[in-house]
This record gives sequence, C-alpha cells and structure tokens, in this order.
Amino acid sequence: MQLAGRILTRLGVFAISLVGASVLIFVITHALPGDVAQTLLGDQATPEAVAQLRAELGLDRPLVVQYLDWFGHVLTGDFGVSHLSGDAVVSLLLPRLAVTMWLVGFSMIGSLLLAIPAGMLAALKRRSWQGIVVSATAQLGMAIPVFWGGILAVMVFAVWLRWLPANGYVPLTQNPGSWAAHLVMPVVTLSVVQAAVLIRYVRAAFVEVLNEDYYRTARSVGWTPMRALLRHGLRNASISLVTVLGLQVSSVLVGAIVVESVFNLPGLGSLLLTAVSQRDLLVVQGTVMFLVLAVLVISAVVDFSYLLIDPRQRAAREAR
Amino acid sequence: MSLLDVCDLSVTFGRRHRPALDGVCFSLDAGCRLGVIGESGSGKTVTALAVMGLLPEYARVSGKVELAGHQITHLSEAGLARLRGDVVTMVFQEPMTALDPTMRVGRQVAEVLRLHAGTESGPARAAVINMLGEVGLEDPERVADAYPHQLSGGQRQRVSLAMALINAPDLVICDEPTTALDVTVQATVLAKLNDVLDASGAACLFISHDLAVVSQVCDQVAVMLDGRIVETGSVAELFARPQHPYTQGLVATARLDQTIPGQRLPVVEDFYRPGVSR
Amino acid sequence: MSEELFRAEKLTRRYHNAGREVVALSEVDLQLAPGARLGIVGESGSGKSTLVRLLAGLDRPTSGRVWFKGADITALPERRRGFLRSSVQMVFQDPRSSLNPRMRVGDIITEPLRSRLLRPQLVGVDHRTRLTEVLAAVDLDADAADRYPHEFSGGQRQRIAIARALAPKPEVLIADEPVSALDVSVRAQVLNLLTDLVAGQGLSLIVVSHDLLVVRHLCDELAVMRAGRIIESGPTDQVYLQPKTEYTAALLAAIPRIRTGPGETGDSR
Amino acid sequence: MKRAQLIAGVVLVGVVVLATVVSLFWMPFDPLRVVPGQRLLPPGPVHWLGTDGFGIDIFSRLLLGARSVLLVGIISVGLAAVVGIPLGMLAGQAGGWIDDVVMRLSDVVYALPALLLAILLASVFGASTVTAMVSIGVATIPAFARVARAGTLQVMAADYVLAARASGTSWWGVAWRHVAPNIAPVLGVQASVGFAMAILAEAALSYLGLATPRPNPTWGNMLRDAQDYIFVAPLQAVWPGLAIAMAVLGFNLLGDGLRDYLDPRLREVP
Repeated sequence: MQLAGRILTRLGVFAISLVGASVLIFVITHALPGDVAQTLLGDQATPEAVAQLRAELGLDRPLVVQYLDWFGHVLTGDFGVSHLSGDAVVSLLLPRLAVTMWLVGFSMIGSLLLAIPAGMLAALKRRSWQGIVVSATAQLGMAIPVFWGGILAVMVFAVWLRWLPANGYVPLTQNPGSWAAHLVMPVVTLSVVQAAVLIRYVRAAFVEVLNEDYYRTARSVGWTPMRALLRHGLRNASISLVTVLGLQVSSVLVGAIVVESVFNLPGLGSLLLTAVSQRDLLVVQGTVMFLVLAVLVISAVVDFSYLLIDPRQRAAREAR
Repeated sequence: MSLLDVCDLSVTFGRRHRPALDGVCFSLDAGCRLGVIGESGSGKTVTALAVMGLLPEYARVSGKVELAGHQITHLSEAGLARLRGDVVTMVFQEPMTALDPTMRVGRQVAEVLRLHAGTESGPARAAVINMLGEVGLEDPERVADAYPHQLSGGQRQRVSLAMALINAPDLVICDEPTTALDVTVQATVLAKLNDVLDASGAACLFISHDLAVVSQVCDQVAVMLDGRIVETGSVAELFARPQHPYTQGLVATARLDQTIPGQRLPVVEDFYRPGVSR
Repeated sequence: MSEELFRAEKLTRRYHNAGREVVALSEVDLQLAPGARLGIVGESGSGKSTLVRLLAGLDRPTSGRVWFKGADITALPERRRGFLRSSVQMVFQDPRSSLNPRMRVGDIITEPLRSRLLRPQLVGVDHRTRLTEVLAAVDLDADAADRYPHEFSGGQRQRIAIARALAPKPEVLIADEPVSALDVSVRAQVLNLLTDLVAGQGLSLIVVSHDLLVVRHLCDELAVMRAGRIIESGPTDQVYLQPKTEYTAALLAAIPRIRTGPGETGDSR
Repeated sequence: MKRAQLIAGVVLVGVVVLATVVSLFWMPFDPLRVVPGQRLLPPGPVHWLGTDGFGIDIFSRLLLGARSVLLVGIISVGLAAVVGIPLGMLAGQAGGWIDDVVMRLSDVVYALPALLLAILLASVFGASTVTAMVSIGVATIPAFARVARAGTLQVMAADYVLAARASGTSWWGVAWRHVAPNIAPVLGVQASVGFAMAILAEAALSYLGLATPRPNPTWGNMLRDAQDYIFVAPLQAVWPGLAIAMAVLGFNLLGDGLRDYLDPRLREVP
C-alpha cells in the first residue's frame, strides 16, 4: 500500500518534472522575444521568406497548440526535424548516442570506484593524516574545471609521453583497441573530477554512520572499526548516497558534453554545439529535450533502488 | 581478585578542557552489580566507554583498567574487539537508534554469537530465538524476522539486552538503559534485567541518573561528581545514610514520593555548594 | 461572566502521516475552573501534549470545540486570539529547543510584549520594567538580559523560559514536561519555582508529565490519559491513593522507588 | 586546522578581488589589441606569463578575466539567492500545497542544468555574458530554495517558534526574528559554495563558446584558444586553468570555513 503510494508519488514527480521542463524548453525557444523563423533564416532574410517559413513550421498557430503538437511528438519518440539538413533529430542523435553513453557510463562507474574507498578512508581516518590527505586532495580536485583537467591530461599523455591519442574517436566495432585508447583519457578525466565531488558526499555519509548508535553497538559486540563499517555502514550509507547519485547523473552528463568538446569526440555534446553555432534551433530543442528525458528517467530509476535498499520503505508491504 | 579493577583513571578530551575523568578508582567482583550515579557531564558514560575501550581516539587516557586479567588501556584494537561482545558487553540508552535499521534483528543477534563462538547458522538461530524468549519477548520467532522499526521501544531494548547476553559475558555495562522508555515499560525491562542477570551470573556496571532505578538493580553504588567518585557504598547504606554532602542532597531531592505535595522540596544546594565544601 | 476557565467538548485530533491516519486525541471532554492546578499524565503517544496545544490554541481540532473564559476559540482567526495569547502561556520541555539561540535573553523574554496581537491587552506595560520584574521573579540577575541562552545552564535556561511565559501577565501557565530534560538536582529548584509562582501570582496551572510524582507535587487535580482519551480524573490524592482504573494502578506501581533494604518493594531481588 | 581553511579561503578570494580592482586602474598591456609580431612569446621579464596566439599579454588578459569571474558570480548567485531564498522560506514556513508547488517547480528547474539552459538561450539570442549569467543563476535557484527550505523546516520544528506563536508573534515576526537569523549562516555558506560552482560553470560555458564572446577575455575562452597551440606553447594552457582552480578553491574553502566557524555546536566540542 505505502510502497505503491511512494512509487506513484515518485512517478508523479517524474511526470511533473517532464512536463514542466518541456514547457520551459518550449517557452525559451518559442515564446521569448526572438522569432524562430527569423533566427533560422538569419538577419538578411526577406519578410516574405520568414512568413513562408512560419507557415511551413506551423508557427502561425496559437502557442498552446504548437506546444501540444510538439510535446505529443516528443512522447512518441519524435524529437523534431533539423531545419538545415532536413534530417530527423532522432536520426542525428542515435549514431552519436553510443559515444556519450560509453563516456557517461564508464565515468559513473569509475568515479564510484574511486570515491567510495577514498570516502570511507577519509571518514574512518578523519582525525589522522590519511583522512586529511584524502579530503584535501578531493578539495583540490573539486576546484579543477573538467576541461582543464582534460587539457592537462592531453599535455602529459599525448604531447609529452605520447602514450595516447590527443583526440578523436574510433567505434568499438571498428577497432576495439583503438576505441579503448581514445576513450581512456576522457573517461579518466571525467571520473577523477566527478570522484572529487563524490568523495565529500561519501565521507559525509560514512561519518554520519560512525556517529550512529548502531555503529557503536556493532563496536561494542566485537567488530573492528573497519568491519563494523562494512557490515553495518555500507547499506545505511548507500541509502543517503543513492539520492546523491540521482543528482549526479545530470552533472556527469554535463561533464560529458564538455569533455567531448575537449577531446573532439563525436557525441551528443558536439551535435548540440554544432547546432548552436549554426542556430539550428529545432535540433537544439529536440536534443535538449532528449537529454532532459534521459536524466529524468535515470534519476527516477536510481530513486527506486532506494526503495529496495531501505527496509523502512519496504516494510509496509510485508506488514499488510 | 576482582573482575574489573579501575585505578586512578583519568581521561581528557582536547588540551584546554578540564578532565572528563579525574583519578577514578573502583573495583567490581564477579557477579556483583555496581550502580554509577551522577548528573550529565559527571563522567558516568566516559567511565563506561573507558572500560569498553571505546573512547574516541583523541581522548587522552591515563591510569589502569584491568578487566578479567586484561589491561584494557594497553590492548590493541583487535585484542579489544575479541573481548567486546564476549567478556564485556554494553546496553545503550537509545533503543530507537542502537540497532542497525537495515538488518533483521535476529540476524543482528546471531552475528554476535557467530563472531565470537563461530556457531553455524542453524544452531545460531535456535540460540537466538531462545535468548529472545529469555529476555521476555513474546513470539521470538516473529521478532527475530522483524526489522528494528517494526518493534516498540521496549521490544528493541530487550533485543539489545539479548545481544548483550547471548555470549554469556562476565560483565554487562548498562548506560541509562531505561531512561528513554515509558515508566510501565521501564518497570518490566528492569525486572527482566534482574532476572537475566541472576540467571547468567554476570556482573553489571549500571549507569543512571535515577537513584531509584539504580536501587532496583544494584547492590553497590558509586556517586560521581565532576569526573570523580565522591562516595561509594552498599545501596542500603548509602541511600539511608549518605555521607558526602552532595550525595545527601541528591538523595533528598530524589525522594519526591516522600514529600508533601506543594511543600518546598529540598534542593542539592541545601547540602552542597560547588567550591564551598570541597 | 462564566465561572469556568477552559471547557473542551468532544475534542478530536487526527493526523495524516505517510498515508496513514493517526488519532492523537479522541473525543476528550474537559473543564477547568480559574485557579485550578491540573496535572495531565500519560505515557508517550497518549495525546497529552496534543490536548494542551489545542487548549492553548496552537493547533486546531479535527472536531470538537474549545471555550476559553466562555468564548469559543475553536474557529477564531489568529488575529482575534490576542486575549488568549496574553492569558495563556506555555513552558516547554527542553529549554535548548525553546529558546532561540540567536536572540538575547532580554529580547526572548520581551518578545510576547512586542506582539501586535497582545498590545491591546498590555496597555501601559513598560518593557524594561516588566523584564526586570520577571527576571527577579525567576531568581535571575538583571544582567542576564544581555546574554545569549547558550551561556546559561539547563536549569537557568528553563527559568528564562518561565520568565518569558510570565512576561505578558498570563492567567494560565501550561507546562509541557517542564522538568524532564533537567538534571535531578535542578529539577527540585524548578519545581519549587513553579510552586512559588503559582501561589504568589495566583496563576492557574496545567502540567503535562509522564512522571506522576511531579504532577502530584504540583497539582490538585489529575487526569490520566491513554491512547488519546482521558481514562481517569479527579482530585490528585484520590487518584493517587485510590486509582479507579487498572492502568492508573499499573502506572503508580511502575514508579521506581528507592529501595534501601531487601524486601521494601518486594520485587525479584 | 579549520581556521586555516577559512584564512586560506579569504586569502584566495582576496587575490581574485584584488586582481579585479587592479585591472580597473592598471594593466601592463592592452588586453584587447592584437600585436602580430609578438605571437606566442614565452614567459619573461616583459610579458610575465608570455603572450598568446594574437600576441596579447596573457597576464593582462588574466587580470581582465578576473572581472568577468566576479561579475558573473555576483549576478548569478545574487539572482539565485533573491529568487530562491524567499521561495524556500515560504515553502518551509507555509507548508502544505504551497510547499508542494515550490518544490515541484524546483524539480523542474533542476532537470535543466545550467549548460543545457545556456545552450538553449545561446541558440535563441546568441551567446553572451548575459545568457551565461541568466542560465547559471536560474539553474542555481533550486539549490538556494532547498537549503532555505531545509533550514526553515528545522527552525519551525523548534519549540521557540511554538513559544513565539503562543505569545502572539505574527507570521512575519517568526520569519524575521526566528527563521532568518537562524538560517543566515547556512545561506552564507551556500552563497560561497554557489559562487565556486558559478565560476566553474562560467568557465565551462565560455570554454564551449556559450558565454562572453571573443575578443573579451575570460579564463574559459583563453583556455579554448590555448588548446590550439598545445603542441607549441603548452604553458599558455596552464595559467588560466590555475586561475580558475585558485578562485574555485578559494570560495570552496571560504564556504567550508564559514560552515565550521558559524556552527556553534562545532565550537563547543573539542
């Protein structure tokens, strides 16, 4: 009962965010001063050409109708058509999706692999030098902009050591070795910078556990600090970490867009930036909507896993 | 030789703070029950944590704590971990937070058994159910499969008690174990504590601010004030004829049941003023 | 002019908590005469705090009505509750939570006097004079006014809370577990202070406590609550010495008493 | 230790402020004028940090860039605070449906990170300092609203608010005398940390060409330019990055230091 209620509430939040974000995106592109057709055609266009394009794109209809039409198509998987090339946005997105997904996926995993042990160490040894070193390193890492981290990595590993290619991308199906070589630097850069942010949350979550009575109970029955933390801390800390992770999804995605630009990877980021420079409004609108949808879906899934970890959320189901 | 021997124990947190414990001495024989009385900040809990070896790492400790032949202050973390849960265990004040909310309580108790006795899971469960029954939980099978939040405060404190007693320890330390409970629940938990301590023959260090509660459980009492023990004695003797003025004040104010309603209550200051009579 | 101070009829308060309905208070009737000293005892979740918050007009009942001095306050809008706010004051359990850590003690105590609602009731009351008066009434030095709450001990903070409650010259003092967060040695002082104030200033008093002994000491009437209902009430001595319900008897029996010799309470040891 | 953090933060932030002030009165060279004969000079006594691909003194461009760091930070954090804090306080104090509406609105904005907002705005209006400031500011509103709301809820749960209501203190009185002073410290911390985030976001946006356009220098677009010469003049890609890292570190340290300094609970324990 209660669990179903919570899931429904979460789905409601998801739906509201989706509709709200789509309205926001639509308002920025259509309702703010600045005419879509004029933007697409540029300043030199004749009024007749603009009027013709307006009719073609249906821009002469009421805004509400235009929005419902657009959002209806989005829900069926149609994110619009590029004005410049005439290609469907989806057909532009799909070939580039893989690059961004590799980058986001590996970086998410990489940052967790770095941040969880480091954060636990920082919490457990928070009063000795090991903990202070970890915290200080994280503090420094947080201050490094991800693109500068990428540039520095290129300087060291591509320019100086010549171990890795400076930029570019090769699909996995074409040459797995080369694919990996091109992805290593972007992934490591993004992982390290994300991990620096995550370490603080992981540390805070475990410090909280260390201050909990049940941790003290675990110590009092004979667990050593490390084993007590693993046995009783991991699960409890992950309850608060899951929420953080949901929020991290969008920041990793943003980071990926930036990193793609540093390493010249043909992902969604480069698609977006090219579209912006060409003022291809409909591609920008469609791609942004697609990314927002992806972030919302992933955060919702992450949030649901929270219901599985915490028995206080599950319990109601068993009690009834 | 006594089970627990504490001699000249001092504990300081940080450099600028006055000592939390200042030369505390007491001893406890096997099977005996010592109550430690004092107000917040008097050093009761610090004493308990020192005996457990659970003081935070930045605490500076001097003096001797000898438990069942082990020098607690000199033991390594691993050595201490072997004693905790086996020779000495502890029941804490807050039953609502003392158990891991993400683990079924039966497993939490069984873990303690397995950690020290190496029992297999089959027999462990039987022993756990048996222990849960012994601390007065009805339907121990169901309780063992419950998560902490599904139990009442009194039930949880009984589970804590079961955890503390499952390995038949020599010493059980209770830190205000009934303060967070309703009066009626407190009465039943105290009665059960008496029963299980009797049955197991374990010694008990019982910490409380409540003189009446201590008198229900213990036979010896120590009164703490500002990190020192100012008076010790048997329950009967100390409560009937307190010697130290502070103790006299405490005993007088605690006898709310013997005053006439609306009359002025005796206060500690009638007997003892800090810095005057010391 | 009505003879009664408070009257409550069929007071019910239900909460919705995570989709479930919790009945905190169920059809409680109550009458209180001016000058009465009423103690409300019960265990956690019995609804005792909910009841006094409804009486003080800090919460609104789901159903039922409350009268204060003959006026129905149940649905009265906040801006017309000035007379209630100045006449009924509360003291809470934990003075660490009931005093704003970022206000000076003087400002805390005179806060009720600065309220626009209370101004019509407090014509001609000078803030400085009143501050000095109430500080003296609770045995605190006048220079306490310029300091912050964290500079005081627990007992002193509870005195500050009492001083604040006295500031608007109330007729009724409602104390919700006034001593249960305090050390034993301080508890007696605060109880003495409350006794003196009630006698000296002719206040009516409502004390909420889980501790029957505290209530017996302060009050001449007693109401025992359980699961949102008043299950027994009457003069304190009568309830204390001849409880009518089994639950009250159990509550009384559960009070821990100092056992100075074997056999005095006849329990297991 | 904690005090050292605060001091380090103040010093680093001070350097950025100082650079901005200095840039108003003096810069060693004109940071906008192209000098074809002086391209890609290494650091030396004349050009302390060398020159860039247009022959412009890098140090002068860094000084000028500090201005836009402070400008974007102040405007975007200010926008987020001015909108977010009242909304958060309102949500926390009023509760009920108002709380729901505010929180759902904040969820909506949360779904659109600053970068995506900036991309949308840039494609409609063209990239500029203003689109960057607006997108960073709007994207930061939820953070302020949440912190303000959480703090307000905590205050509202305290008995002193109940005591204030029991003595007739009005809604505004509670907000002004009880809620505001008690949540001010956490909001100060949030502002400092938010400033650091804004600097990072601005740098990323101008690196991607979504903020202040050339020839006006920002530390972000200087890095973009430097990247073209990474094989010949790699040091060029170090200075602006160091400047960003230093500024971000400074505001983060300041925020952390403030948090510990302002938390009275932390001051009581050893």
